[in-house]
Formats: sequence, structure tokens, C-alpha cells
Amino acid sequence: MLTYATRRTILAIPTLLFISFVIFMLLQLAPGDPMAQVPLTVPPDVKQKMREALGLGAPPLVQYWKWLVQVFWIEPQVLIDWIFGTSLAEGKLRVISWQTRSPVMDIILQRIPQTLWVVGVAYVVAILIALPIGVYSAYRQYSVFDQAGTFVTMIGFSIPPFFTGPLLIVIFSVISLETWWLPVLPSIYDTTHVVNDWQSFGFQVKQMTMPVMVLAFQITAQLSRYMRASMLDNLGQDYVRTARAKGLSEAVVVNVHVLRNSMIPVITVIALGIPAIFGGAIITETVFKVNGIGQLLLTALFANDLPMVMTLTFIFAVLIVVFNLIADILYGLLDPRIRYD
Amino acid sequence: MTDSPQDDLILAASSPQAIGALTDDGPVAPPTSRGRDIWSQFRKHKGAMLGLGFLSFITLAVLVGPYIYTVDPQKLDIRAKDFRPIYTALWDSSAKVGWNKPLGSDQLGRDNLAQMLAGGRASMAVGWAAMLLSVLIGTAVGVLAGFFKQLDGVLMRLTDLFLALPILPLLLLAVTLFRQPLRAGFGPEGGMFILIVSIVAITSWMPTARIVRGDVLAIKEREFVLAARSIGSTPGKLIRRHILPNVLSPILVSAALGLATAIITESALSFLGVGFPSDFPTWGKMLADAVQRMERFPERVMLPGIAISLTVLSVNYLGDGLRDALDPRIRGR
Amino acid sequence: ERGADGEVKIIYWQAPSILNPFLSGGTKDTESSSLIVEPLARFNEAGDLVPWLVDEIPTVENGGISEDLTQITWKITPGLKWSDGSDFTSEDVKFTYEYCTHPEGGCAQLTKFEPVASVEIPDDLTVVVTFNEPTPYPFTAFVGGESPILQKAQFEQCLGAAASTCTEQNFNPIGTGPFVVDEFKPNDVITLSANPNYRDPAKPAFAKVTFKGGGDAEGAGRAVMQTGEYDYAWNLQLAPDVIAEMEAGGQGKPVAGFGPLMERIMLNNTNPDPALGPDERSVIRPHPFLSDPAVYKAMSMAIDRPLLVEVGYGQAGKVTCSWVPAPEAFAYQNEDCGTQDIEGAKAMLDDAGIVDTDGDGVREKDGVPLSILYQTSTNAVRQDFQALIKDWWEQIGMEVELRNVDGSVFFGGDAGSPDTFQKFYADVEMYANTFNGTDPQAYLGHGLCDTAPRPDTQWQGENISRFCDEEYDALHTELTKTADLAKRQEIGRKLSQIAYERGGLIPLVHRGRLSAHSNTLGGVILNVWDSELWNVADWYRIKE
Amino acid sequence: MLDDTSTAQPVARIENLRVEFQTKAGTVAGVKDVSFEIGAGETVCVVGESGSGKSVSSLALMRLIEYGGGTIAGGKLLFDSRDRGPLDLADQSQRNMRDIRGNEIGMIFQEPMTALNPVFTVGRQLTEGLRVHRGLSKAEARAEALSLLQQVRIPEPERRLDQYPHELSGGMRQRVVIAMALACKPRLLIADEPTTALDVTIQAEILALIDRLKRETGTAVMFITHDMAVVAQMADRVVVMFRGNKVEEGTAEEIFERPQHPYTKALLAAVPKLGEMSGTDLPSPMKLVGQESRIPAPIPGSTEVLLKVENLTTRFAVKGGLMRRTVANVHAVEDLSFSVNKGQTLSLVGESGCGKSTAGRSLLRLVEPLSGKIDLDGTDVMALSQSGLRNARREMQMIFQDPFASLNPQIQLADQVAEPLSNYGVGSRSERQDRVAMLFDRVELPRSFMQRYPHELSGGQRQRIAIARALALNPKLIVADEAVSALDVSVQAQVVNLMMELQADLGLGYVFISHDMAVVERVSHHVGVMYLGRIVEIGPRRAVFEDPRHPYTQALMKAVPIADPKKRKSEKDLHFKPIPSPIHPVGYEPAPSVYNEVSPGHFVLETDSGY
Ligand SMILES: Nc1ncnc2c1ncn2[C@@H]1O[C@H](COP(=O)(O)OP(=O)(O)OP(=O)(O)O)[C@@H](O)[C@H]1O
Ligand SMILES: Nc1ncnc2c1ncn2[C@@H]1O[C@H](COP(=O)(O)OP(=O)(O)OP(=O)(O)O)[C@@H](O)[C@H]1O
Ligand SMILES: [Mg+2]
Ligand SMILES: [Mg+2]
Ligand code: NI
Repeated sequence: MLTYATRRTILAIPTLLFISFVIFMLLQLAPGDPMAQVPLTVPPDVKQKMREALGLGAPPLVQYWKWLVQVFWIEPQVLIDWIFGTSLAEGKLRVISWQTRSPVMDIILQRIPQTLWVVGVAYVVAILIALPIGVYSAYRQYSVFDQAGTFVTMIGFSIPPFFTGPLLIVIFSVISLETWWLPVLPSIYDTTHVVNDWQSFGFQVKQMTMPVMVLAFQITAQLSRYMRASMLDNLGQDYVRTARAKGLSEAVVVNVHVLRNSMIPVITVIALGIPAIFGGAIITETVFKVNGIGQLLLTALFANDLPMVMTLTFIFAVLIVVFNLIADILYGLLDPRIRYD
Repeated sequence: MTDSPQDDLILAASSPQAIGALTDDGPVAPPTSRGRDIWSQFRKHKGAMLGLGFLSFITLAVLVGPYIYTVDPQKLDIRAKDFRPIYTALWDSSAKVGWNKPLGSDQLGRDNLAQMLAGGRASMAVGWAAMLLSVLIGTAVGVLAGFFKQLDGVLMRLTDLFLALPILPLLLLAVTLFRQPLRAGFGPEGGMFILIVSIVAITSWMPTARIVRGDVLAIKEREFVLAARSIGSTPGKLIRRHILPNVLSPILVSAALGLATAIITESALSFLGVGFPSDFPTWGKMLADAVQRMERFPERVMLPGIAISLTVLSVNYLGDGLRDALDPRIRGR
Repeated sequence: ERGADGEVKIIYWQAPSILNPFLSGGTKDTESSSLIVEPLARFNEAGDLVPWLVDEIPTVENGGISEDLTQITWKITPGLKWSDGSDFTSEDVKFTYEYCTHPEGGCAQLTKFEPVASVEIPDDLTVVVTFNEPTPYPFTAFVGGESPILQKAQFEQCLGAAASTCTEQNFNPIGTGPFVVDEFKPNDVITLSANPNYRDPAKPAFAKVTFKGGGDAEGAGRAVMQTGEYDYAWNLQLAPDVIAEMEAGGQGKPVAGFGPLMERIMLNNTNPDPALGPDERSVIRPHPFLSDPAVYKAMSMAIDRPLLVEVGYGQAGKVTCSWVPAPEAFAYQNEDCGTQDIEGAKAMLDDAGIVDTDGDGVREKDGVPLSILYQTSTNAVRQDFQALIKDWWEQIGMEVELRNVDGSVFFGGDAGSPDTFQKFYADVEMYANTFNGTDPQAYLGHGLCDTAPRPDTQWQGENISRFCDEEYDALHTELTKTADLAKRQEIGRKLSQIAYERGGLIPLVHRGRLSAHSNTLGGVILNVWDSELWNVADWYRIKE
Repeated sequence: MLDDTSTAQPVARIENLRVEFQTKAGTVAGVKDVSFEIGAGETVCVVGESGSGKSVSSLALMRLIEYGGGTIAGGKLLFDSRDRGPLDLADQSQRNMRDIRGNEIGMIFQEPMTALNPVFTVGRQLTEGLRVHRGLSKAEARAEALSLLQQVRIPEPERRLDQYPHELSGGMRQRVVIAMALACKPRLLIADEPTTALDVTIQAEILALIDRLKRETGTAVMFITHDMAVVAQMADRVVVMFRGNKVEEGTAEEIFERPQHPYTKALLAAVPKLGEMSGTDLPSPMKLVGQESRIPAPIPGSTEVLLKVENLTTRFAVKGGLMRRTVANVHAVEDLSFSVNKGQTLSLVGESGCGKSTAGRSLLRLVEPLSGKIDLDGTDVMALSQSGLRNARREMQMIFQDPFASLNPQIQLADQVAEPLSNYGVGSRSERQDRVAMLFDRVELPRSFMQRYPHELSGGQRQRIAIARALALNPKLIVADEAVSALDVSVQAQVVNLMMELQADLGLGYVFISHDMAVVERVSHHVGVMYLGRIVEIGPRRAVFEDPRHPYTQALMKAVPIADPKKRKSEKDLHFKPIPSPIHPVGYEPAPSVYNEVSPGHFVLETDSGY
């Protein structure tokens, strides 16, 4: 297992370097200009000077090398400084966003809490709902519950969030349905809100409700399909009959024997979905103005803030690769039959 | 150890005489083709049948519709702007409706029904084309990686690479990157079509490739492949005749899901404002544009929104039904 | 009383990314920083200068401006304090000049300082700005929201290349304005609180400001006018019917103001034929048919401007035919502008002998069909305009192909891209432009022959139409030498007229700025000549 | 057969059982009308061919059939419960059944590989039943489980408790399943083909074990099998089932010696019995009931050498470590030498994993051998290029074990048979069609089957298609890898006869790979016994079977059950060592095989084989 993990990790490094190079070159080729958002009243020669101040003049390979050094050498030093209070990175140039002239990493750190709150909570909620639904619909395959569950999850699959999002806003924020005992929910997420008492916690819950609803609906749909399929696979296995032949109750047969086996692929699917939490949910974040990572990426992309886009996409790539690895290792841990090496 | 129910049918014909006991009777039922079997199983899946029906209806509507309803979707008729769909007259007699605008018109007086048809055409075309391309790439990579051991490592690393590339940013990037050259080559709509189709395909073939590879690896170990090799089938023929037909079911299923993803991705792109040019309606674009006026003209959001959702829903059900129908374990029941 | 009215919430659908306007130039950044840092003088809602950190506006009459028009002397109001309690002195003003003119700084407001030869500070409260040449209109440097004063003590270490390492400074500038930054989350939200050292002890009325950024205009408008979550929403570029619907929400109301922003169609005076090759097209004159007055006049006549206003901007738009639509005194008035005349346009073309000779429905001039490519940036209203105008032009016998380019490319100025508005590889293109302040001299310079973008200027230059007219150039030179305001206004009107009548551009809509504020927010005076938040110190909560 | 149990109160009695399944084709009866009873301390064997309803009856008795989609449509399942007295299980609630299942009725399933839950330890799965039914604490249950494992004689029982099923060999897993079934000392033990998937040696041990446990605990045993030889080993009484009905019932002796029902007679005739061929040199087809007209003639073959294999070695690399380098090799085939004569059969026998299949595939270079010489009628197969190899494969063909897996489910049968012809461009399309039709006749399949798909055929019919396909190119040599192992006895007999007929008519040489000693005895001219990749003994069939010299061969012979209730084995004389691992580190070079010729053509391995 250890060699396997090591091997995979070592293999991941060239893959990631390659990915970063590909992304970098793609971004270089992109025709956009970070100065496009500067108003036309600023004359071109001034824009040119501004561009040079951003370091845009250097050849792409030099820029790439600089970025590599900054990400792999200087940023870790900053982290160490931050943890141990040393000053290794003093005065060294970090990855600077073109839009804000501030270190990209600082902004990312600032955004992560929102994203984790909203997308992460949605994910957890979705898991908590999806697994029981999946288990029960598999156990009662073709029952009314299963048919209904299938229908609802299919809808979850099929309705894009940019449809459900505005719909919810109209329902909960605009046409106030207070008369029907429905709460009025804020349509704009307050990223500065601090939870320090029950009331502010209540507000936090309120403002998270809609984005979490939209996201959780989708994730629930996917996960419960997986869970159901996996349960169905295992319900037909011989060992289930053996367990029944031992006189175990159905609850034990299903919730212990079958579930434990069915969870193996589902857990890896869950693990594979985690990078997406960090990636944020671009559309949902846009719709509800949750200024998380997804929204950061989108604005950076439209503003042609290359260092920001580059670093963000690279972080996602790292997360995806890492969680792929984790998923594989989890699989190995959960399934005693699988031994890597 | 056959488990075929046909054995019982045989019994009706043969009594256990000495010879009868040992003769190896064939099935009495007329030969059924596999296709018919699958179809009869598929027909039992109500959701899938509904899905198929709706999908055919939509496809037909967007293909034939514009020839029957010949209103130009781009025709501006500023005096007839902001018409409501004809059915609103049912509960709101003061609504601005007209039989010439069955589903109403938008803020510039463009006919909603014509736009729905044209938009559906674009969405469906993107969906189908992207799905076909993605399935093609996925199948090719999957089969090659599964069949040729030497290629496996390289192709699977490539798949990993594409999986690790974050999709939406890449998508947005490529749109800004290649839109202009392609537009120069194929015109504004053609270029964008090619771009969106290829981007959706390029970013969505990996699951298909993985599934197909897994199945090919399994099928390669089946004895009939070994048998085929021992009777001198060339690798090409082996793939075409023996491997591909047997991985058809995962391919079909991922094709169905791919169609759904492609339609959604296209509309998401339109929503984010990086899709088709503005004078080229697609469902996603119509939806995105109409969100602003959602309260006054809910139909402008609901119509494309429901069209997208229903299409994707039916495709998903179709995929579900296909999976069931193609799974011999279920079909046997 | 300061801080009595609690919190005010402002939403800008474009999120500020930095609070140092010298490093960004984006409107969202300039406006958000105007809560904190201030210039010596501002424009008010009428476009008139008002003293801000000085006692009076220098003029030739009061001796603030030298007779030869090369020097201006500002007298700082005594007793001003920075928000950190230190004194505001002329040192800071001079430093601001040095900061922006540093060659490696990439200052976005450099044009404001370029004509300045030197800044002298004879004493703590006097600033003497000397220009390179006589400058009839000297109110650029240190005037308006785009050129505020930075604190020397804070930014001393941030000159030139070091500018981008000063994150702390750029995010938390110390200012003289009514508010100080508590926390700045770039591209997201700024929280501010009242400046304890603000010069007027009774102001600001609000103790806190939450300045939220991001999302879209629609969400912002909704948050102010429908759900009442926010107090002020900036620049709601939404269709009129959408605004009207939001207003019906009853929580707030829209306010419109008109600056010099004008949506126009630029006519290409050169030949954009692709056959000429990338370095020749849009350089060689003349255009095969657009140079014919009958053609461009007919095109202008065919346009129904009131309808465009109604469709695209509603109360935030006006019909105009002047290149400089505002200030009023500079605007060239044209009566026919507001009426569409398709038949007249047809007749004009017929009279000029431009008729359809081959029966394909498209007129030809000397055998060249009137077939044009009409490009603009991607934007819902612009696309609606394109669709409408295409329709009208086709009615008068032209053939129109539409094209829209992503804004970041179109306005990006990348010399390598064929799709920038500067390259103008099309026959006509539509966009909006404006100028800062109230003086259009530099803006009218966009019609001078030698400012045309060309390969040898790396396609830089402001004369997008490649309009070239001797009389115009001469008249503009005269403008640069005239100090008398009335005379300047007359020359300005004349220049606008020439550009319109001789085929430089087809003005479409004079666009206003439409913002919205909640019904309980008082003191809002929409100002398009300066930052919209220019008088935020005077805002207050209306008590029921 | 010793105790007269029929008078004692039966533990379970099945009366007129009928079980139905709802299928697409309507309601299907898995069991139509079956009645029999099982007394305490008695083993009742239920025999019958595949699909005859054996498993369904047993599952019905456990009331597990409901979970598989079946319903008990009629009949009674009387069971004499320890705690509640006589019950009709058919109308008990599932709640009550839970108390009976695993407690009073234990069940052993066919597939030891899949019958255990892969993610729980053996200990956990063993104790579960104990804790539910006997309310033991964790520690008590564990102690009890340990003693159960000792009872079924698993080596190192303590260690096993914490192992996962996949870490045990098939035999050990089956013992665990047996221990589980016995955990609560059930009154009735149902064993559904408990040894079908196992090697003969392990089968012998398991059979002995069940027999011993029955005698020690006095449990009633319902033993399901399709193997008459096993029946002969185990049964006190025998129930013969045919297509859902019981056709005959009687004591073992009655059934074997005086079968009444024609089906039973036919069945018994089709069972090859080890030792049947003693005293003959040449193989000859079986005499089957209903085919008396064909007189089985011995097949002499010729002495001309068709295939000569020398020092054939095949290894598979095991990759590992950080760099995925080869760290070890599976020595699947090690220094194999033999020859096959034209028109004769060489059989390779041995236990699972000894390298039989690999050897067969190496001959056609379907797996690449490491070294050695393969000479097929003058062509040096090892030296051929890929295209040459393709041509050489016209001369040798393969038939595989699994008739379900070796035909492509998507292609019509005629096309499958024609495929080799079209691959080599033999003849025109119509010529090929004629040849296919002729081949169908040859393997005695109706031509109407030509347009069918494989799933529409029974196992035996499919295997005939595979044979037809192998014959299509007129090969000289056919490698038959377990070609009849998956078939029911009656079908097996027919296919074996067909193959032998073809050999006699066409002069084919066979390499016949099998683990079934009785079939091998029937078909071979020469026999090679393989162990751990090597041939430990090779020679004329008669010499090897009647005078086994190598200790492994001797042990193997002893383990084979004989379809004769008078020749029962006892547990005492069965002592098998598990086969050592064939995996050796890189660089390990085993000693060459040295043979001692004990009689003409009869060689015995001298080198240490690991046994
Ligand atoms: N779940 C099921 N659905 C439909 N038919 C079934 C099902 N299970 C068994 N059958 C049918 O019942 C009959 C008896 O099957 P059963 O499994 O008892 O045979 P068996 O004698 O155990 O055969 P084998 O030796 O292959 O195990 C067969 O015809 C089979 O097709
Ligand atoms: N492709 C392969 N890669 C690695 N090892 C293999 C491969 N094929 C077979 N082996 C190993 O080689 C050995 C011999 O296998 P083989 O299949 O030849 O045995 P067998 O005698 O045919 O067994 P069975 O009776 O179970 O079919 C086994 O240990 C097996 O695990
Ligand atoms: Mg069975
Ligand atoms: Mg084998
Ligand atoms: Ni300018």
C-alpha cells in the first residue's frame, strides 16, 4: 500500500507539472487582455505602461518559470513563516493577482470559508439524504418509493441550477410567501456575516438555505443513484443468501452486510467529489452572489487575471489528482480483497 | 448448469423415456433475436418509454417544426412585443395575446414559438453532435487502451490528465481562445457550434473511455476472444466483430447520459454568456435572457427551462431503461 | 450627528478589486475608493467644480491661475487631518504626483499628470502646479474621483515597481474621506466605518458602510428595489421594462443622470476589405461607399433613435446627434435626429445614383454592393440594437452582417488580435465612449487625422473612424489655444457637427447612468461627472 | 445404509412441494411435485441434472426462495423443530423462520468463493449466528467459533478467525462455510453441491468431513449434487430428480444396482467410472442408453508423431515495487516435454492451478512461452513470425471449458462457425455456407440452429458449436481445455463420444486437458499428470492408471470418488498437502526435469516436484 501510494504520488508530479504547463500555455494564447476592463478614457499608451508594470512583456517561458518558482518555492515558505513565525519569504515576490495587486493565495484563503460553508454543507446534507434513499430504493426495487425516488433524482440530474436558482429567489425572496409560513430568504449572500449567537446563526442558516438547497438537490440525485446501483449489485450476491441462511434479521443483512459492501464504491465516489467542493459551484455561486472560489475564478477569468486563473486551476488540478489517489487508497482500505502490491 | 426457463417448456414435449432423457433438446420457442429481447425488456420500463417518446417528439418538433411554423425567429416586430402566450387568456382576459404569437413574443417582438423551435434545434444539434463525438473519442481511447497493453499506460495517463483539467474554466478559456479563428473559418454560428461541440466532447469523453476500457479488459479475458484469436482473427477484426458489439451497452448508456450532459453544458455556457452569438437562440440563452423578466413573463423562463429539463430528464430515463434492457441479468427475469 | 444612522449598504455588481484608483482605473475601484480618499476639488452633479480639500477653485480672476495659463496654485484648507490623525499637507499632494508619474508604476491616471511639468510646495498648504505649455483647462491633476490624494507617509515605500507589493496599503489606504476601511475582501466586500477625524464633526451620518461587490446588475437592482436588502445599487444597465418592474417592488427607486457617455456607430473611413491584407485594411482610404455622404446620411436617417432609447435605456437614455452630448453647452443640437425617415433615406440614395442595378435587393455604388459588416461587443442591449438597426438598414437596400466580439477582446487592445475595436476590421462598429470631467478638448482630439490607429503605432490611437478633415484639425488646434469658456463651447459644437455631417460617426443614444437607492436613503445626488459616491458624507437615513 | 432410519421420526418431510417463479415468459415452476423425507443421522442425496430443481427445493425448505423471486405454490414442508415441535415451514412467518434458519437448519452453499462476505473477517461471520441464536457474548462466541474451526479441521484456526475470506484457499473457505452451518448444531444440514467447485483432493476431504460430522452429531443431511460418484460416496438414501419432479427414490444400493426409472438408468450409464477401462489399452466411446445401435469401437490412432514438445517453459511476470519492475515470476509451466501421435489423445490432468491451461495455450502461442521447442508436424511453432503463426493455427485449434464464454453472444451460430473460414479466406461465400452446414451435420446439430444465437442453446449444444468451429479449418490437432468439465454427465458423455468419433473418422490428434480422472481414463491413449507446472508422470494411459508410480499420482487416484457405493473412502487415508506457490523470485532457476522410465514409454519424474 505504501509503495503504491508513493508510486502514485511520484507519478502525479510530472502529470501536474504537465497540466500546469498546458494550462499556462493555453492562458498565454488566450486573446484577452487584463486591461480590457479599464475604461476607454484611459489612453492606450498608459495601458501599455500598466501592462508592463504587471510583467506582461516577458517571454512566456520566463513567466512560467517565475510562476513555478513562486508557487513551489516561495508560497511554501510563506506558509512556513505563517506557521512558525519565521521570515524565510521576506521580500520575495509572491504570486500577485493582476486585478488586486495582492497575493493570490491570500485572496483564495479569504474565499475558502464561504465556499466550504455553502458547498461543503450542501455536500454533507446531500450525503445524509442520498444514502438512505439509495439504500431503501434498492431494497424495495420497483416499489412506489423507488419509482418516486428515481423520478425525483432524475429531476435533480436534469434541472440545471441556473434554472432552479432564480426560481427559488423569486419564490423565497421576491414574492414573499410569508402568508404560507414560508420564510423570506436573502437573495444576496452576506460574506461578512459573523456567527456569534443564535440569532446570527439563524441568519446564517437562512442565507445558506437557498444555495445549499440548489446544490444539495443535484448532489443528492447523483449520490443516491450510485448508492442504489451499488446496493442492487450487492443484494444479488451469494453472501447475502448466506447471511439470511444464518437467520440474521433483514435489518442486519441489509444494513450491515450489504451496506458495508455497497459503501465501498460510493465512498470513493464521494471522495472524488470533494475537489468539486473547493472548486465551488460557479453557477450557484453566481446566482446567489456567494463570493466563493467559483465566483473568484469566474471574475478572474473574465478580467483576464492570469496569475489568479492559473493558480486556481492548478490548485483544482492538484486536488483532483490528490483525491483520485485518496479514493484509490480508500478503496484499498475498505475492500480487504484489494491489495496494492 | 443452465438456468434457462426453457427447460420446462421442453418437458411438456418429452416424457422421461430413456432416449428422451438424454437427448439434448433444443428450445421449442422460435429463435428470438437479441434485439427483440432487449426491446421487449426496454418496453417494460415505463420511464424509458416515456423518455423515448418525448425525445422523439422533441427531435421531430425541432426538425420539422420550422417547416410547419415558418415564422422567422429573428424577425423583429417591435409593435407586437411582450405578447403573452395564448393560454394566459384563460385566466387573465386583459393579457396581451394573439393567435399569431401562440407562445407570445419577447421584448423585441420576436416570436417565442419560433425561437423555441430554433433554439431547440441548436440545443439538440449540440447535444447530439457533442455526444457522438465524445462517445467516439471515449470508445476509441477505451478500446485501444483496453486492447493494446502497450498503449494502456499512455492513454490512461492522458485520461487522467483530462480528468484533472478543471472543466468549466477550460471551457471558458477555450471559448475565448478559439472563438475568433473558428468563426472566421465557419461563420459565426458554424464556428461556435464546432467550438462548443468539440469542447463539450473533449471534456466529457473520459468516463466513457474508462468504462469501455474496463469492459474491454474483462471481455478480452473471456474465452471467445481467445477462441477468436486461435481461429486466426486479426486484431482489427477482433475489435470490430468481437469486442465492440459486446461493449455496446455501456457505450449506449454513456451516450444517453452524454447527450444530457451536453445539452446542460451548452445551456450553462449560454447562461454564463460565453455560448452562441446573441442572435442565435438556444434554450439556454433564452432562459438566461429571460431570467430578468421572470416575474412578469414567467413563460419565457419556464418554456425553455422545462424544455431543457424534460429533454434531459427523458434522456436520463432512456439511459436508465437502456441499462436495464442491456443488462442480461435483468433481462433474464 | 456622526454615526447616528447606523449602517448603509451599497451594492456594486462589479466588485472592487483594489482601493487604490491609480493602480486600476476601473470605475468600480475609483468609486469605492472615493469613500476613503479625496481629491482637491470635485465636480458636482451639474459638472461644475466645487472646492473639496481647498478653500476655493483657482481661476485667472482670483489669481489661482497664472495669466499665461501655465500655472495653477491650490490653497489647501487649513486643519485637515488624515484618518490616522496626522496632518494633511502639500507634501502629500506632491507625493501623489510623484507616485503616479513614476515610470515603472503603471499608473492608470497618468494622462492627468502628463501635461504637468512640476509640482512645487512653497509651504504646507500651498501647491503650485506648473504645466509644460499654456493649458486653458488645467483641472485634471488632483481633481475628480480619479485623481485623489494619497498619504505620503503610507505610500512612500510603494513607488514604481514596488507598487504591487504594497497590498496592505492598496487595500487599506488612509484618506481624508468620510470613511475608513475596516476590512477589504478583494472582489467581494468592503466594510468601512466613519472616519473619526473627518473634517465635519457632524458627518457622516452613517457609522458603517457595507460595500458589496459582484453578481449582476439584475440582482443588485432587485436587492435595492424589490427585497430592500441594500440601500444603493450602482449603474443598473438593465432594460427599461425590467427597471420598471423592479421599481414596482416599492422598496427603492431609480435615479438617472447624464454625463457625456454616448452610444454611437463609428463609420470606417478606410477600406476594411480583407483582400488588402491585415496591415493594409483599415489603413487605406477611402471606404468604397461609406465615404459617400448620401450613404452615411441615409443610414443615419433610417435609424429610429427614440425607439432605440425606449428599447435599450428608457429613462437612462436620450436621443442625441452630437458627438459631445454633454455638458449641454458643448452639445450640437440637431432637430431631425429624433425622427426616422426611411423613405427620405431611400430617396437620398436614389438621388445619389446608388440604386440596385442587379436586382438582388442590395444597392450598388459604382458596382460595389452596399454590404456591410456591423460589429460590436457582446452585450444584450447592443445585440438588440444590432438587430433593430440591421432591420432598418436592410429596408433602405443595404445588406448587413452582424458580428459581436467578447468585450475583453474587443476593448482589449491586444495588437495581435484582429478583433479589437482599434483595428476596426469591419465597416461599422458600435460602442460607447465618454470623457472625464467637463472639458471635451482631449476627447474631441479623437477626430484628428494623426491619431488614427495604424500598424506603425501598434494599432494604438483614438481616431477609430480614421476620420480626417483639414478643417476639423485646424478648428481643434484653435480650441487648444482658447481659454474663454463660451468660445470653447462654440468651437466644441462646431467640431461635433463636422464629425457628424462629414461621416465620422452616427450618434445613437446619449446614455445616462441609472442607479437606484432605497426609499429610506436620503441625501443621494446622482453625479455622473465624478464618483457617484461623491457626497456620501451627506447621506442619511430617512426616518419614518 | 446401515441404520434403518425410515422408521424413526423424520426431521424434515417435504410433501408435494411446488415452487413457482414469475418470469417474462409467464409463470414457471422450478419444482413441480417433490416429496421426500430426511431422518436424523441420515444423508439423503438429491441428484439430478442442472435445472432439475435441486437448489430450489432446498431453498424452499429454508424459505429463502422468496428472496429469489419464487413462491411456494403448494405442498408442505414439515419440520420437527427442537423448540417448537413439528411445524409446517411453508406457512411460518419470516420472523419465525429467522429463528429456525441457521439455528435448526444449516445450509452450505455451492460456491465457497462467493458465499462469504468479502469485507468481514471469518471470525465475525462465524460468530454472528452464534450471537443471534444462542445469545453468546463476544468472547464466548469467539471461543465457540474457534472450536468449530477445530472441528472442521482447519489448520491454524486461531489465525483464520482474523483473516478475510479471500485470504483462504477454496477448501478452507468451504470449511468455514460448513462451520458456519454447523454453528448452532442444527437438526438438519442442507449441503447444496458443496464440492462442485473444488478439486478432487479437496472434495474428498470435504466429503469425508461432512460424513464424519453427521456421524458425530447425528444431524440429518440433505446433500445435493449432480455427481453420481459423490452420491455413491455419501448417500444413505437417494432422491433422483428430473425437471422438477422426483422420479425415483431409494437407498444408495438400490439406486446404483437396480435402477428402476429409465432416466436413472440412462444417467448411471452416462457416468464414467474410474477403473472401467482397466485392462484395455485403447480408449473407446461409452455405451449410452438409447444409443445401443452404435457399437463403440476402440480407437487405435497411429504411431506417427504429430506434435512434439520439448522443455516448454512459460512464466508470467509479477510486477511490483516503485518502478513496476518484475519482482517475481509465476512458474506456470516448467520444463514440459511430451509428444502426441496422429489420431491419438494425450491427456493432461492435475489440480487447479497446476498449469494445464497455460500449457495448452502455450502450444498455440496464445500465451508466449519463455523457452522450449514446439514441433507440429514439421513446423517449428516457436520460430514462427506472427503471420506464420496465424497460418500455423490452421493446423491446431482449441476448444474451451466454458461453452457460455467461448462463443460470442452477439453473433449468429453459422457466422461463428464460418469465421475461421473467412479469416483465412477459404472458399467463396456459398462454399463456406455449405461447409458450415456440413459441419452442423457432423456435430449432429439441426441445420435450423444456424440462424440462432448462443443464448438460445443448451450447454451441450454450445459445446458442439465450439467443436464445429474448431473443425472448420480441418486441423490436425485440437487442444481441448476442460472441454467437457462444465457439462452435465449425460451431455458430457455425448460430447465425449462425439469427440472420439471425430478422432476415429478424421484422424485428429487431441491434447485433452481435464481434472476429471474418470473422463481422462475413458478418452486417452497417453496421460500426463501435472503438478506445479511439471509433468510428474507420463505414459500410456493403462500404465499410469493401473500402475501409478509417483506419490502424487497415487494420492490423486485415491481421492477420486468412484460411482459405486461399495467403494467408499474413509477420511483416514486422505492426506493432502496444499500446493505450494508457483511464484518464485526473479533469478530462481528450478532444476531441469529428469525422468525415470519405469516401463516402455512410462516416465516418472525424478526431480523434486515440490510434492
Ligand atoms: N429466480 C428464478 N427465477 C426463475 N426461474 C428460476 C429461478 N431460480 C430457479 N429457476 C428455475 O427453476 C428450475 C430449477 O432450478 P435449480 O436452481 O433448482 O436447479 P438445480 O437443480 O439446482 O441446478 P444446478 O445443478 O444447475 O444447480 C430451473 O429451471 C430454473 O430455471
Ligand atoms: N495471465 C496470467 N498471469 C499471471 N499468472 C497466470 C496467468 N494465467 C495463469 N497464471 C497462473 O499460472 C498458474 C497456472 O494456471 P493455469 O490456468 O494454467 O492452471 P490450470 O491447471 O489450468 O488450472 P484450472 O484447473 O483451475 O484451470 C496459476 O498459478 C495461475 O495463477
Ligand atoms: Mg443448484
Ligand atoms: Mg484451466
Ligand atoms: Ni481619450
